[in-house]
Amino acid sequence: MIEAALILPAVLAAICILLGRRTRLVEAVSVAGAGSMLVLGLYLVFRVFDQGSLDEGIWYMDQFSGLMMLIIVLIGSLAMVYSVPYMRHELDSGEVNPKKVAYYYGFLFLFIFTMVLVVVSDNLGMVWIAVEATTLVSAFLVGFHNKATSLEATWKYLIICSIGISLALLGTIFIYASSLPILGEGSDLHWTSLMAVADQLDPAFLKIGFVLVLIGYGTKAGLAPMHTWLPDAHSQSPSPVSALLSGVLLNCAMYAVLRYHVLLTHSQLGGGFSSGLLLLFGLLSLGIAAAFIITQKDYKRLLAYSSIEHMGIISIGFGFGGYWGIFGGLLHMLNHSLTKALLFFGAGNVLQKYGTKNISEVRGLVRTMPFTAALLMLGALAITGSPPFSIFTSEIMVLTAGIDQGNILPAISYSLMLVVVFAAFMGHIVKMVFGEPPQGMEKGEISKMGLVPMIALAVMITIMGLFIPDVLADALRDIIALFGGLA
Amino acid sequence: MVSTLSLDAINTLAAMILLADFMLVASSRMRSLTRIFALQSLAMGGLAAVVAFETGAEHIYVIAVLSVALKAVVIPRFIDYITEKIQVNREVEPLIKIPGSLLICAAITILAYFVTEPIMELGTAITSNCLAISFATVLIGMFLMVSRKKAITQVIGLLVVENGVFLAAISTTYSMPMVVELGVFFDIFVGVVIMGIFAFRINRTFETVDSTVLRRLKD
Amino acid sequence: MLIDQLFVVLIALSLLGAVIAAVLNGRPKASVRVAFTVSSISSLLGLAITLLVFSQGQMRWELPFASPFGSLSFTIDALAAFFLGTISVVTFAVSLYSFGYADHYEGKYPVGMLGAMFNIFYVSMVMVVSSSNAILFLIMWETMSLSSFFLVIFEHRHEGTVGSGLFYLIMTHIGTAAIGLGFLLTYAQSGSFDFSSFPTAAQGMSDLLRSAVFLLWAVGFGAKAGIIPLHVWLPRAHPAAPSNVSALMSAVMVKTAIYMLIRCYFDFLGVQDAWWGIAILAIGCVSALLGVMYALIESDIKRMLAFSTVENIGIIMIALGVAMVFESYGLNELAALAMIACLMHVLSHALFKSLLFMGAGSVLHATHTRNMEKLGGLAKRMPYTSAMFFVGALSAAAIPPLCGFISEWLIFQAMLQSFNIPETMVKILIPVALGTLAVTGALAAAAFLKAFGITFLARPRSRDAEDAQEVPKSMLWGMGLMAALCVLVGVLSFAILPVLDQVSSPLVGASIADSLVDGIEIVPTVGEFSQVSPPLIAIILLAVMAMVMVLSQVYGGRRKVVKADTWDCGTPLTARTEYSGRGFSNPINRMFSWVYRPIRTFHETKHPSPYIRTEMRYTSTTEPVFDKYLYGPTEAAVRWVAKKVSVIQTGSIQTYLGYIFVVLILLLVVLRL
Amino acid sequence: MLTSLVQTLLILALSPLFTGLIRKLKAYFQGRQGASVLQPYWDLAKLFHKDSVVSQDASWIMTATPYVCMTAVIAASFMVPFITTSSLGFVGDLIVVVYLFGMMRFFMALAGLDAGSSFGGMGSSREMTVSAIVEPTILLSVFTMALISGTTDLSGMSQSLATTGFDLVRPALFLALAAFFISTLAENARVPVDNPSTHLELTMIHEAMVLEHSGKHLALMEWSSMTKLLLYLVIMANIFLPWGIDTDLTVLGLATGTVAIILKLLVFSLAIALVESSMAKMRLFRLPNLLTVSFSLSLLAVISYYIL
Repeated sequence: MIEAALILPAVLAAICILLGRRTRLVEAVSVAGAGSMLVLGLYLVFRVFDQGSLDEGIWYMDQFSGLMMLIIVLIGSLAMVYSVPYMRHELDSGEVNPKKVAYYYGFLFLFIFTMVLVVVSDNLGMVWIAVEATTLVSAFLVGFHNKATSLEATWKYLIICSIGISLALLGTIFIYASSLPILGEGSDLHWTSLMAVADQLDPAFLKIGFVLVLIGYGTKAGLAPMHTWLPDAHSQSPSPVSALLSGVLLNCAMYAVLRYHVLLTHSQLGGGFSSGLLLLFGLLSLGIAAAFIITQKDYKRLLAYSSIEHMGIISIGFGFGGYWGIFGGLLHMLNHSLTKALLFFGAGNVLQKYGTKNISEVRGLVRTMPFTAALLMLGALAITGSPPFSIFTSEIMVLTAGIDQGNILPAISYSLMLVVVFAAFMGHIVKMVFGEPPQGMEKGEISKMGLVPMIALAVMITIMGLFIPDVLADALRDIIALFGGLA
Repeated sequence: MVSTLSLDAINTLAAMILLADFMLVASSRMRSLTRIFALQSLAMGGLAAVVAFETGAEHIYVIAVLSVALKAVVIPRFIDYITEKIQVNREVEPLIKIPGSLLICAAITILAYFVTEPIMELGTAITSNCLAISFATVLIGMFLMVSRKKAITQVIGLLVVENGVFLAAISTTYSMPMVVELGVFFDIFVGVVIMGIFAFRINRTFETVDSTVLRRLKD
Repeated sequence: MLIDQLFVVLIALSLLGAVIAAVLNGRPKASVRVAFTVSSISSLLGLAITLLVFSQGQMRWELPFASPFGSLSFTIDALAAFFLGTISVVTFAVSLYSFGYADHYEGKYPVGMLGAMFNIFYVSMVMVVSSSNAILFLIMWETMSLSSFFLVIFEHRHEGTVGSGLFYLIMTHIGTAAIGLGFLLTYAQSGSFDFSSFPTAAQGMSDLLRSAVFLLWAVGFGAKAGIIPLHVWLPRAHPAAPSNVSALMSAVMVKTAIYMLIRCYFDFLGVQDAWWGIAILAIGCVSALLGVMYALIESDIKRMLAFSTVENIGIIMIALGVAMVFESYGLNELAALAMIACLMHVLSHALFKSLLFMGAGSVLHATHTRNMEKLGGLAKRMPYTSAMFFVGALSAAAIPPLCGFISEWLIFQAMLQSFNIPETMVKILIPVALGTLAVTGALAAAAFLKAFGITFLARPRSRDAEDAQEVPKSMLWGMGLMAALCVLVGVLSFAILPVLDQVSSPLVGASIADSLVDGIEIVPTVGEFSQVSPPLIAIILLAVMAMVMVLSQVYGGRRKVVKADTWDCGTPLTARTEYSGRGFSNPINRMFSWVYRPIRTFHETKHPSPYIRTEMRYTSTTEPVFDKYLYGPTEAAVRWVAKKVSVIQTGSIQTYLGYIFVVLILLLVVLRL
Repeated sequence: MLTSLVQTLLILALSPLFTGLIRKLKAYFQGRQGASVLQPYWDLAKLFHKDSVVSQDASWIMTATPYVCMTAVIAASFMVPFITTSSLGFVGDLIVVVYLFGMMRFFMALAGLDAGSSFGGMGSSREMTVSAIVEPTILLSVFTMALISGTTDLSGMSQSLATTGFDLVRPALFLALAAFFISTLAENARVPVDNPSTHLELTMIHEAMVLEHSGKHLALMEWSSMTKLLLYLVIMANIFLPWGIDTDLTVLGLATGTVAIILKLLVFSLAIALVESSMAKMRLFRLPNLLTVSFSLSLLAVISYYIL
């Protein structure tokens, strides 16, 4: 079953690349493939949510992987759909050729494949391989435009993430080392087998291992101060890819960190050590991202920094821990993905319409492209934590956790920084959306099709603002139990 | 029990790896960088072979062979090829002068011993002494990346870090499970190739691989 | 049963109306008609719910799905019903008004969105006062802020509008953060987000924690209410917003904050420390006094009204503070009196401020300017508007027997009861507040005199004012309704006060309805302290007026009334020779120059001969104290820090790798130590 | 009811007399012979028989103002005890009275603006400036007495104070009285705040506002102002120095009440005339000093009630 979810995107990738110049066909395959991927993925997710974990040898899915899978297939397929009009526009404007488009779709599927691999691997070594693979595959997508700036971004992305990931490997080795004396030769680095003996693992190994893993995967997850590659890569890649990078890939890296966090929580160390570090990096990320959001001049970078901010929030959520903290953190992973994807799609429309990434040159969106403007505004409000949108729910859960756990000072600085981010972020977006558009800017959306995934996302984040489906809520509670947050 | 010969061999090889780290920092020519890296990888392979011999785990032989083949032969060749192809000048162009770099590396080595001390005491593995050296290698690899200008040197630094990680894997756990180890090798190989490709592209666009010019994206 | 069905219908109807109005955006006329018909109907529904709650007791309705925060419920008790009723009445009048007002946006701005947001704004206010779950409340609170934000920036192509809206949005968000923190601190005690669990939770809090929560709420709700120094968004947002929206925002939206203050302090926390009341009293005094002083020198009619809102919120806070002081000393009956006074002023301010904003909107509609110095002479050109605005101004100036007077009278009476307070220091503080309130009243009269006199009387000062014409009927109906209510609520206040007592008695723990009203007289509490009878005042005034008119015609015979030029000392008068608004308030400006800190510049083009003056230019502006010394520096500091932090993104990959290197070494060392 | 009516009529009838009396006394102090004490009556009568001229720029406010002003003073005098404490106190208390004066001022100042001449505007502006401090002063000083007597109803205050006897004499009383006296001068356009007999536009306050009124309108304005002055004096007499006022509606009581009030009013008139003859009018921007002093006095009065 899980293999199917892996094979499908891989096969689709191959088909797309083989089809080459037949762009229409490639698009059709992509959209159909996205649909089938979504159906298959959702089936798996519901299966896991409904009946508990799925153990197929080296593949393993529990509710946590299920949540990740949900994010991957949801954003993945929507990004596929959004790519069609986006790439058509690029083709029309002569930015790319049909062959490149085929490669684009192929790599996009491959990218999704590697991310699925991250979340369904039981073997922590395998997880590492998959995370590194995401870097390698997505490097091509980041550097897709072959412009000086995108090459620069790609280079930084490759080097910084690779070095980070090497540290993660070192950390993985230490965790493995800790399990050797207990499991002996039977030690297979499987997360499930490690969990079974978690309380016997050596704390010294676990500590140094976790530090390395946190820095390592944290680099990939965009935690400050290892985040430096992120604004470049996320702003230089094509918008659908940015959506995937920000919305999904960061979560996958975070997922990897959290698997270790769970392990530590169940060890003799207890949750204190790892959650302390998560809280530290979370607050740092939030603070640094806030500073950049204030001074930002480029709206795609703005969104990228906002991703750093939100990874910080997720990290803070798990750092606070407890029922609300973990609930909030998990929910925030989902909510942030949905919202950030919406925003990057919107930014894609704006970029193609206005041809600039400068905030100061984009004015009066509400006149030129009213639907994009409305959706962008909605997304901006959502991402900054305004009710009635979903991120508000998860952010307030995290805050509740902070206060509930007695972490009053971090909780207050958390809320202060959120206010600052709100002010700065809205300041930028409101100026883009309203006001008098530049001279000679025609009225009209880039494409109708591009709005469809955006509307879908907008509907989801609005509904999730008040209402969390029971099946999801139950699954989240199971994950909280996994994290030991249901004391 | 472990024979003293093997222990001596392991310690010697580990010392060679550390020495190679310092030589890397000290070298001022691109060519010598790749050569020293190849030597280091060779020592690493040898170390793995000794461990394999000592523990009798056959899969470590495979890893030793792969390591030598990939890191001591293929990758250095590939890097040399790129360096020639894009006509990088032969200077390493350090941001921190070589004497200073060496001093810092010495400090790093001490730090590595300091940091790994409690874990080394725990270690039951025959090679656990190598842990400090592996840490030192990781950190020196990173230092190389931080302190050298050229994009290619960064790739080499990254490979040095990988070597350090590999050494850690060997020294604490007698390498990882086979699947993982193979995957890691594959990733490293593909990674270097992709970096090579992008080094080409960057060279074409910027007409240099001096990574300090890659500074357009900032806030 | 009926009530919660009505409630659901109200919500559904409003949302539906919003959607339809948005969908019909392409057909502005239809859209306006739908949107405001819906909002009138739903506000009538709101009124019906109010009446039902008062007659049948409270309503509770839960959202039919589970949320992670417990059941999301709405409760309407007497307090909520009072505010719901106030909101609904004002919304009804403003809806009528909007039929006419919205037409001038046709073709310029998407009117459908105005209608849609208007409906959402109303329903969010309804839900704010009825939410009884902390999270649900926060959601509704922000929805209210956001919908009003979008309404404020409706005319977004006007220069400065977006900036003003943004400022408002940020201020209100800061407030929400403080409110949320307060709620969560309470939640940490109660373990439930339901409001019904809060009162007991507050009992278990330490004094320090309780005071912290008190302050958080004071800041949070104060930001929305517009207390000084958190008021700065008001004079920005109100002029920018369409006038029907300003009417709603100023008249009722800021009251939702008062509602929550009452709810939080009296219902949740329980008033125990006297210093809380004194703090609120002090905030109220400062807001009232500074608010009215800034209102007085303002030439922009809508900004002036915004500052007047600050003033009135201050007065409401004074009453609230007095109630809290009494409550903290266990003087429940006196607390009830002060609370009733507070609620009465909430009601009367809602009535006259919405009327005044609608009036200002009509002036804007007719003349396209908000600047008083460009107006004048409108009393003849827009007789109905001016008459209605006049009623509003009289109410605001607390002229008996209009509604503004009754509430102020009650507040004075409540404060005069301060001799019952056992603590001397507190006793002395209250007369100071009394003095402040008295000064505020006098200055308010001057401010509204200026607003009415300069805007409507004498000769027009610009072409636009000269060409002004009376506004469409629907607008007049909206204003007329409010004007009538201003008079009726004042005159018939004896009938309204028992209802307010029903609202206040569960909060303060004492009912004074029996002693408060005696027939058509109002007799505040203990003994024969005093009484007033608004209907009798009205009758006497009317009768005497009639008599004076008749007798003065009888004595000396009927004499002609000749129309002639104003006496001009021989120099023809022009609009330029009239007294300007700025000139009118100048003596007060000079008298209180230590508050206004005016910046005056004088520029003269020199002529060789000292006896010939060619050109002189004199400007006088008020120093924006709060912007200059509070908000400006704060923003600058945040930006400065951000700029310093931004340095880390150098663009150099070596630096970036260095960060990882340093973090790694640091963590390893820390771990080792 | 009836007593109120009678008292009101008495106040209305006597108000020109006291204005005339003050003028006569001033003339005496200034060594002039002065016009007859009854001169204000003749003036009013003459004005009632004249046509009115109304500015064509003015609105209905201008025409309505004289009637409103008259109505306000009459309504206020219903609630003020004059000879006896039996008045329509249940209709409204001192706050109502002060706010009725406020209404009068509001209309007068509006009428000043209405004609569009700069003099009227100037007068309105200055009037409102002065009243911004004077009105709270009056309120506070009367509140002091309200606190002492335990009621805000003017008749009730008068009654309770008159029957309390000399317990009433306390520092608060003198502070409040001083404040009220200064306010009375300011409110009724007397020196040193304003000059009732001037017609130099640049200095006047009250006269500038009524500049555009004429004929019957002017008569009503003048009369209402005179009544307002008398009302202030009566309030001062009966609230701050209530001794002698009739409290039980007996013949003896009424007689003593009449004598007492006349004596008190004579003394006050004398005081005003003295002040007006011995002091110069203050510059407008020096006024705040004087007014703030009176405001502080009244505030002190209230506070001293609590402390002492």
